[in-house]
Amino acid sequence: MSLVEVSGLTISFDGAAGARAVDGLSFTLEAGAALGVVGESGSGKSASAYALLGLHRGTGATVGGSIRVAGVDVQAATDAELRALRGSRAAMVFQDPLSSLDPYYAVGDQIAEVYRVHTRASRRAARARAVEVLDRVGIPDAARRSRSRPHEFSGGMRQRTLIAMALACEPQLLIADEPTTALDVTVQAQILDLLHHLRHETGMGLLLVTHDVGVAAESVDDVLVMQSGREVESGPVADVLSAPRRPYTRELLSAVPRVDAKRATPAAAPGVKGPVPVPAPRDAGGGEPLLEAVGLRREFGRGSGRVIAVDGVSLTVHRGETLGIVGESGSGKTTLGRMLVRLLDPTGGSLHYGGAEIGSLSDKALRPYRRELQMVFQDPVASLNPRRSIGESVADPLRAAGVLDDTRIRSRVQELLERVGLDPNRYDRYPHEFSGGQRQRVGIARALAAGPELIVCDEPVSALDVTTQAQVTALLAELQRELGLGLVFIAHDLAVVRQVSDRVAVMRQGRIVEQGSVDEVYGAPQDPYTKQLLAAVPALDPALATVRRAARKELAAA
Amino acid sequence: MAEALLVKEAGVAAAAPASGASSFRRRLRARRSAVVAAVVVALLVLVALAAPLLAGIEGQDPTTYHANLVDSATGGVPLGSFGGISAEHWLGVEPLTGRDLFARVVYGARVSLGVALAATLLQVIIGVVVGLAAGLGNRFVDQALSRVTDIVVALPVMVIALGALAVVPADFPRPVLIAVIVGLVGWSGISKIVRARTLALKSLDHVAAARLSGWGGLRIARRELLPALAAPVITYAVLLFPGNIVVEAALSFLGVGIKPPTPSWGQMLSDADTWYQAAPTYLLIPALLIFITVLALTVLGEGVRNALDPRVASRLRIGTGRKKEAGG
Amino acid sequence: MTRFLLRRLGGALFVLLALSVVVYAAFYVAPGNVAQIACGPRCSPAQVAQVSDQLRLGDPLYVQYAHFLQGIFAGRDYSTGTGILHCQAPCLGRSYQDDQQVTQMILTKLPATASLAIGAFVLWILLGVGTGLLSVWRRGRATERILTGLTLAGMATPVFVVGLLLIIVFCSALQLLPFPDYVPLTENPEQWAWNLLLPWVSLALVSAAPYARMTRSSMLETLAEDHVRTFRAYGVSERGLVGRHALRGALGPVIALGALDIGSMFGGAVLTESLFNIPGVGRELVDAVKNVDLPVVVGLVLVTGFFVVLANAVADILQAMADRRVVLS
Amino acid sequence: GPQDSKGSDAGSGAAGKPAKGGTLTVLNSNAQEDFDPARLYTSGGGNVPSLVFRTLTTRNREDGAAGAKVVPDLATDLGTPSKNATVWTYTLKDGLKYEDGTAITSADIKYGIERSFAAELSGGAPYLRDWLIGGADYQGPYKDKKGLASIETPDAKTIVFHLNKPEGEFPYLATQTQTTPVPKAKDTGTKYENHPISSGPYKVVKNEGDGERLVLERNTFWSAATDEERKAYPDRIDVRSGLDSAVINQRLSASRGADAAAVTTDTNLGPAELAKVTGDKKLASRVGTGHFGYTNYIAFNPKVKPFDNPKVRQAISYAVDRTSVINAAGGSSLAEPATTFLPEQPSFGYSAYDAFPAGRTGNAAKAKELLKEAGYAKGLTITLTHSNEKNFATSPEIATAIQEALKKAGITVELEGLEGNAYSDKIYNVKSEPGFFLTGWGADWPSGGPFLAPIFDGRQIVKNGYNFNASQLDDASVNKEVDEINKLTDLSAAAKRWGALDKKIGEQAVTVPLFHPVYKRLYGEAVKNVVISDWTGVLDISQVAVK
Ligand SMILES: Nc1ncnc2c1ncn2[C@@H]1O[C@H](COP(=O)(O)OP(=O)(O)OP(=O)(O)O)[C@@H](O)[C@H]1O
Ligand SMILES: Nc1ncnc2c1ncn2[C@@H]1O[C@H](COP(=O)(O)OP(=O)(O)OP(=O)(O)O)[C@@H](O)[C@H]1O
Ligand SMILES: [Mg+2]
Ligand SMILES: [Mg+2]
Repeated sequence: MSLVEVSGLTISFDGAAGARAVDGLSFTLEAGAALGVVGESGSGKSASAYALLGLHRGTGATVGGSIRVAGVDVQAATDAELRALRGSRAAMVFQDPLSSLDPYYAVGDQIAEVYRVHTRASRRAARARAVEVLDRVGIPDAARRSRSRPHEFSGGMRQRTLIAMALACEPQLLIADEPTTALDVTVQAQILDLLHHLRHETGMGLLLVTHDVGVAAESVDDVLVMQSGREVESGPVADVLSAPRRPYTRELLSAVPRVDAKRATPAAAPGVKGPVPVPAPRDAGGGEPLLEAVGLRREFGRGSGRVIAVDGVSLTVHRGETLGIVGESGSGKTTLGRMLVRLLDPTGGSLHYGGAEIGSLSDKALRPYRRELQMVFQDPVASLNPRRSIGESVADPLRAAGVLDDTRIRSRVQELLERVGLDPNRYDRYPHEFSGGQRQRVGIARALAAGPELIVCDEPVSALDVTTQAQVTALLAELQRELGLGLVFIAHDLAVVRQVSDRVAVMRQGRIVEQGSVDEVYGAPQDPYTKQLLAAVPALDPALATVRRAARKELAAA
Repeated sequence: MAEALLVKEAGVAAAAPASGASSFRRRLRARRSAVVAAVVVALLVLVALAAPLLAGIEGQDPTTYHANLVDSATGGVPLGSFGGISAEHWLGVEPLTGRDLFARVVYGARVSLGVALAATLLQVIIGVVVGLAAGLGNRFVDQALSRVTDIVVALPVMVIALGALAVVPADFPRPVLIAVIVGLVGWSGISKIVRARTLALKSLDHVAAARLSGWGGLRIARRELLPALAAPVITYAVLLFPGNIVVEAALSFLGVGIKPPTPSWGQMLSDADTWYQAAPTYLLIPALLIFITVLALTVLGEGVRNALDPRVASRLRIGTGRKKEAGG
Repeated sequence: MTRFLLRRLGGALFVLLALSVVVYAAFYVAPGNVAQIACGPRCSPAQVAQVSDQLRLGDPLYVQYAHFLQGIFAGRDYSTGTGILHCQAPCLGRSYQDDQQVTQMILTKLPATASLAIGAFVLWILLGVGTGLLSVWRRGRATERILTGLTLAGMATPVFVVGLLLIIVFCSALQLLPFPDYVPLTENPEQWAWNLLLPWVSLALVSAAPYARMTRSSMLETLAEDHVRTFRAYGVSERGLVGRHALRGALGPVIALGALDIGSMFGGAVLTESLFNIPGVGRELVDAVKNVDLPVVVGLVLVTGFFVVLANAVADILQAMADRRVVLS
Repeated sequence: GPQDSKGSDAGSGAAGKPAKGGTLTVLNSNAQEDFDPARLYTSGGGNVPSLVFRTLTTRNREDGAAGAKVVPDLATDLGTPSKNATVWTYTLKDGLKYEDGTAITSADIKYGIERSFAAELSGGAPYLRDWLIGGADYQGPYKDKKGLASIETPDAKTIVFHLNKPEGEFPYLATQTQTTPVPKAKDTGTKYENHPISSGPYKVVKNEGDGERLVLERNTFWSAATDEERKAYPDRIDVRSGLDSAVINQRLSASRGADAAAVTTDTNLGPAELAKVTGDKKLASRVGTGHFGYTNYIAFNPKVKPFDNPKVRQAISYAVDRTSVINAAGGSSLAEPATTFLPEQPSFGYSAYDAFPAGRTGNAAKAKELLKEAGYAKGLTITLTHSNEKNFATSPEIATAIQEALKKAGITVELEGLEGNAYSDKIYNVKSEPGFFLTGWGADWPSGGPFLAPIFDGRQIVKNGYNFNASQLDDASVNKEVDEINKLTDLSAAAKRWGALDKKIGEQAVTVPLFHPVYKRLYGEAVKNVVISDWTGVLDISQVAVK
């Protein structure tokens, strides 16, 4: 009997007017094998993953078909049987790592709690186990950081915490829903290697939901391509990637950005609505800078618990220019971004915007600048008010500007929704009714609605499939060209950064280790860390990936 | 096979919502108990409004003494069983005076519900404003407001009532005066809860996003915080309600309350407290009415609360649509 | 932390001063016939005037207030007729009505009030939060409805009736407990607890409802959060979800409410105190307000104010501990 | 002399002869806050105080009407009046001692009285101040060391009082605690109340919480031979006060443990409790019934329109429904209808009359007729002031009963309810006195004098202090008659004339007597020798035995 047997899975949500989010999906997964599920944002990947653990039970969603996981008939199981399945035999890493941890407890305690549910371990042994797995997923100084609360962790650290939690219980099946969206490529590689290792050591089955074809290529045996709740194509990963049979798959593959592709020739984005971005005339480095940071610094906490998140960062952003920021998970990118739009008070340094010093302005004095400085938040879940429809959230900046009447606001918002690739008729829907990638796009729409001068995008496309990703980056580029927007583009995906940026800054441990034009940095990296980053970019070719993995292993062993 | 296994897990009606407001109504309607509660509340209000009519149907009024209906020799217990319940006196009569309880209860609803409602509203408004300002304001504002709250908590109602008694002219409408006094002394609970929740909420990203929209503090409070505060505020406000009904009686002792012979539930309850053995219905009737009122308001509040939270509507019953262990 | 404490100390002083001013002002606008009450109804006008002199009621209010402040910081002297009685700082003055020193009076009444307040508080928090927890855990079932009904019924019943019924059942009918009579903790801890059991229970029964409802409401809210889904997906039982994760999120409002209630409980619970014969400050305060016994009212209000501030400071620390995102301010 | 044996079989539910020993528990609502003889305002020396304080004269400790007599206590007799009753001379008994064994002298009694004039120790009755020569200006021994010249102590056994007018009832006044001896050397001023020096059968061994908990034990220097009144059966008396009245009655009816030997001196059965007690034979046998001279009435202030019109006052007198009022006051067991101002007891000189017969439930027709005559044919709106205290006397339910009754006569009554002190301040101040209000009056001693004079004697109108002559009646003939009766030292002759005076005043319709309260009180199972006099109306704890 296979580890996972799914046949005829259908899922529909009550508000969705009869439409099925997942429609007749069937697949199997053997122990020790890995199945990648790739596909368009909103195609039902997460919904299917939830169904494996019976997580739709009691939510108002209707689930049909048969699901067997590790010998348990999920549809018919009692609550107690399900509980026994969850965590111990099949564990899940959720797509929204930032909101998936309890804000009130230390991360180590949360892992320990889960561990203790399924083992009879003592409190202390469980804590030790928590530190151990945190260490394995690459949290530095794991023993100390295990006592931190989630809000003290960076996005990537939280995501790794969730992976650690899944691993703690040594499950037979790991369902990982976009497990590396917040991770820089080096850490991502490390995590993927870890998963690979576990599969071979313990025979763990892996169901990897991802939009990143590169990641899939690196880590799975079989792949299942989904679109609109249906299977498009499935088969061994090498076959599907090298010889896609269906047009959708081909489209998907061709949209994958390449880290070696120069910006001047942006990846063609077939099927993408809206005009293909044409590079705007650049005047990088010249003219009056839009935003200028000098020696920005930010610390958290006092005494022994002090963390220097950003340590003397200086940078400039010009009108019409995109500054890419890449770097290690936890290196202070988000913190820096939040300071740039003044959601955080810098503890040191200065910040000039349009000639004015805004680094130390009070909340009230900042008000006039607010709409000009926007941010797309790393955590799409937390950045949307769960009690307000997404349309209303996007409309906020318009209303704040106070110039439009209701119908015009609505049409403007719908237009924006459409431009980020969302169904404008879902104006009145609430955030929890959206998929991860859809929520991320709502956040982008909101930032755009404000009519900003500068947008700090914190991982704006991490949850988007490649086609949607291309569509969104194209949109940003277009707006940039039209309006002369300044963009700060924080991302871990080096290829995307290369595609959109004029200049790149590489961050590590709160500092900028290297800064320069895209071509300089990507073409001739100076800093060893930058080199390491570039080497870790996942390859599309599974065979190449295996070779690379072996190389990394050797490197680590040495 | 697949179709046969189709399990409808929850009973939330499936219908395409047209707008936010109508989906709110849909969620509200979905809770049948909330509808029942709303009907009960409406009935209570109706009873209050139609008091003269109802008493008229019964053929009684709330002030007439019936010396012949109480047993004077044994302390004025109503004659007959269950506190003198009869065809003429539907809920029996009051001990000592023999006044008709049904008439007193329906007339009492006017004062009690009216005053309690006004007072509760005042408490909620003051409490929410102060709590929000403290939670959102800077350190100084927070400190100042929190200390003012402390002062209000520490001041006995009686002292405030005394001051009011001296300042307010004698012909000032009593119900308004009571509502104001009760409102002025009772808002601290709400303000504390609102402040606590605000402090937790304001660190969330969606509040930060709203700040980036260029909203001022007021707008942020209204759009981002108030909806999330609605649940605790409604829950607590419902609980303030019965307290406010009772405080009215306490104030009447100081001479600030409703003047007799106008009945009110609070006064009936406080007059009845020694009669729990000799004439239990006398105590039970106002107590039960207050209980029904809170219960209805609680359930209604719960319904409104759920309706306001789009997530709860679908997730409320997570883990409650449980399956029991199968037979074998 | 020290800065927080210092700031709170300053705040406390401000609250206390403001309270005393407000009370003075209230009695200023609503003056009572203090001297006549102190002297007795059949005192002659001449005697009343003498008593008024004796109590220095003729002084302008601000002078009286200045004397009051002087008493607090430097102490005051009073005549007993045959001698002089020195009231040491902090002297809250001397009762107009029965010649007691207010500081002394409060100190003797405070232990009883504190016993009642703290015990009842612990019990009602346990009862309230426990009920809230149970009603969430068993939500949608009969248990929840029954619990909701019971807590609300407790709230709709006057404490006096609840207490009296308890006395009748446990002291009169079943004879399980003695008729309540306060025994100081220092005298006999066991008797102290036995005698306070009924008042604690009565107060808990009538006060638990807000805690139960607030706990329930906050917990349901938390249960809808994303992070709860994580733990559900790891096989954490419903009990664990409710008891560990949802409960923690509910603590904020519960702590805030608790601080409020325990603080104001130090102002005394008149009905409970008189029903169970607990020599606390509540009855004293009511009498004092009725008799326009200004020194006693001010003294008691100040004590309440002190405890309110104290409880809130503790609550703030607890809240910051429960939710690290909240920084102490 | 008093006949004690009679008291023992009267009223007591417990069989057997009373014997010495045991502890008597007293469960009270009100604490003995003032335990200083100068500050106490008692009728006949009080109940608990009378165990510690002996006075020149005291009340006769007997059941019923016999208990309304005054008898000697420290003095050998009721006092020797001068011919016109302005000088009263008392001689002390032999062998009187304080709790420390020192002898009681007449100078101590003089000092005790002088203390009561000190502003620090205010609170007592006004009679000494009004009657003694120089009393009005005397400031007490702390300010005025010379002492009060109108009290003479020619020797240690004799004390002579010089009064400024004839007062035949001086022996009654001498029952009050102000005539208790206070040794000057032991006087601690306002602190004396913590441990007053006993002259009675018990001394204070514990006084906590400002009189909330009192423990009295035998005063070994007290000699029964000098005291015919106090029986002092129990060895110990434990007074616990500050209790809620519902709890007191609950404890007395349960009568468990120490409560079996418990009584209360201040807590009546309320109507609700009475209803329960009467249903239970056993309990009912443990209820003592007493009558204290007290009248609840409606007062008019004829200075306020329309009460200046006697017809209006008469109309109201006719319209009052006493049945409703009595029901509101707790029913016929707790209140008796009153048509006379004087209580229905011979010692007051009660003579029955009903000046405006309203029948059981009021005579609305007659009232309407009178109103028409008075020019209010279309009806009349007036305000009735009452207190909000839950006392079944001046409380809202009585006020509404009157409101309802007057409604039938076409009079609309608006109610003005006030909190205790505000109410007193308003009705006892001639400047703010309302025209129509509920009030009551109780006897300082069982005689017509202190019942009628403060209320109807025109010279007792107080302009700038508490005034009890609410009608502000200043009728020369009434004043004169008061003076005439005060001259009489034959108390029963005086009583007759008080009765006649009451009737005469009653016809003027300046008050509407409503009812006299009846006291019903529970006592524990082991309580014997229950004596309830008409003087106090409550069980006398100096007579009670618990063995
Ligand atoms: N609770 C819900 N109510 C209504 N619709 C929902 C709900 N949850 C998901 N959906 C819809 O179901 C569809 C599938 O969602 P799902 O989360 O599975 O997408 P996904 O493939 O994981 O996409 P992404 O890559 O963007 O995360 C989406 O269109 C989404 O809007
Ligand atoms: N509120 C906070 N309290 C304490 N430490 C914090 C806080 N916020 C961030 N940090 C710490 O600051 C460092 C930088 O965090 P930041 O979120 O800026 O990283 P990042 O570069 O965005 O990482 P990622 O790519 O994983 O999102 C981390 O070590 C993090 O633990
Ligand atoms: Mg998804
Ligand atoms: Mg980040």
